[in-house]
Amino acid sequence: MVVDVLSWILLLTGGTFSVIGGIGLMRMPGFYSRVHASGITDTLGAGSILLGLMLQAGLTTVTIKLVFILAFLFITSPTSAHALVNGAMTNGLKPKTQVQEGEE
Amino acid sequence: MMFAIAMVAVLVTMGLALIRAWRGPTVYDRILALNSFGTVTVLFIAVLGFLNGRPDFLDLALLYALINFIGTFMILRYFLFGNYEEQGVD
Amino acid sequence: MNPIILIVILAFLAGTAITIARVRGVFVAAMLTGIYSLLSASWMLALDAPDVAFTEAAVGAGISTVLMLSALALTTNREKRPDRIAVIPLMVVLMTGSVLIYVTLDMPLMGDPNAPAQVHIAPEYIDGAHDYHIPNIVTMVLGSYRGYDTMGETAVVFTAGLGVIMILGGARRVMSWQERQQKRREEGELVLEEVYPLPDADEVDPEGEVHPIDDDGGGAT
Amino acid sequence: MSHLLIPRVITKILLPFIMLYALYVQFHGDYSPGGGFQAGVIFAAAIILYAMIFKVVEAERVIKPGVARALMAVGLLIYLGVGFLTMFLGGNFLDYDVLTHDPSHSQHYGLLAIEFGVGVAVAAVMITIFYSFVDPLRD
Repeated sequence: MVVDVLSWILLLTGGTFSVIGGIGLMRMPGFYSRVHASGITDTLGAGSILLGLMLQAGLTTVTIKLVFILAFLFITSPTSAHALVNGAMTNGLKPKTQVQEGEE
Repeated sequence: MMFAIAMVAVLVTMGLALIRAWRGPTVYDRILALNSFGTVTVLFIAVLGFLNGRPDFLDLALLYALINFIGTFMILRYFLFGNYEEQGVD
Repeated sequence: MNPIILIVILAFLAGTAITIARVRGVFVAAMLTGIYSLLSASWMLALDAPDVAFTEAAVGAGISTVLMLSALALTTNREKRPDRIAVIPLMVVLMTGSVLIYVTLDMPLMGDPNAPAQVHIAPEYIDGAHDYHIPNIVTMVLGSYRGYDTMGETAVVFTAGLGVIMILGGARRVMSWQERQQKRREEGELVLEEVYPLPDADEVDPEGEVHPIDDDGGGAT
Repeated sequence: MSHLLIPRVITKILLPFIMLYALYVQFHGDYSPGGGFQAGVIFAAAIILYAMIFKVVEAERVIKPGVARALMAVGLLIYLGVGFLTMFLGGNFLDYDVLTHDPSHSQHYGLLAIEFGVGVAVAAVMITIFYSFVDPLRD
């Protein structure tokens, strides 16, 4: 019962933060702020949802696989984001400091 | 029920990331959306398994995470760290 | 829930396909093809075909995107804008599509227990896999019942590799880059060091971390 | 300093796990989704990742182009060899039942052997194609 409530909370939190990250990815102006938004999906959203699923699975192989997936995501997605921002910066994409009219 | 709600959230996020990938405007946005989309797809597979009551196919989620990483780096390597002149807005 | 998921994913697929057709940057198109593969793999998983989804994710989203990008690096980055709308190909595509849709109307519904495949051959596969204690029937069918087909597929993959070697790599490419460089230096033919300074053996960083060659694009370019 | 420092460190950490995962997919194919084809592709992807994040030259030191070419044929020959072995033992071509006394074990061994052949062939072909594609760029 406690486990169910906990996993409800975690899944709801994860879902909410995923959608928030998605909306940020959609609505934020400029590339660098979008990176920030996608980070929410990659860390808090994914982490909470996977934790909630782990609680539902109990101590089985499924949980071990979920732990692996979580570890993998936590290692790879910041690396990708870092490399992406690094590449964009090196290639001279300027951060957007003001919202200009007529752009999104 | 909780899995259904999580699934809806995941699908909505997938859609939002995809719209960013479709619209651009710069290449970097598309790569970012691809990366984010990959993460959400991993979540999609995990939640789908639980939703159908058969969480046996999580190997696939691991594979997706892996492929997403490799794919993102491949694109970055060719696109950003390569010697291509036409970067930026496409 | 499952039909809704399928419909949503199919909508995503359609949007991605339209975007692929519209963008002009070839790299972007290759990248979107990767997204398309990932989506179709998810769709196959939702249809309960994990083996196919596995293959699609590994091959479609992984290797073929990589090889496509490597191949594109050999050509230009831009697709040529067509002079006019090609009418005849459009007609052909539309006709083929409508014929295919028309044919699907005659096919059995998804999961129909009376479909020919279900009554005729599937029970035999299932019984065989049960008798031999092999849980994954797909592997069983691939390896045992269709062993000849799989052998043919392996031969096809092998032939594909041979074809690429024969088109792109002459005999000299069997040597690695360093060996070739060494040979050229011995022959006094060509010195690439001015472009890509080749470190001497004792100058190479033991960790292999930083080589001069890297900073202008490294191996990829 | 290279822009690829952090990716390199992370790749170094991850590569063993990717290869282990490829082996898992390879040899667990009887029980879960996967098999030789997918495992070969994952293994090749690991090598390609290494080649891209480090250098193609470094990857060529791990798996030489000539070796990759030879393995292409070796994979197919393993498959064919299993077929001829079963013929030699008195069965039909690729009839695994004759491999051991227990038909169930025979099936498992036969499937493992041919999947291994497929995996080797596919990995070698993918690596070879990759080498062929990137090679002209360097000269």
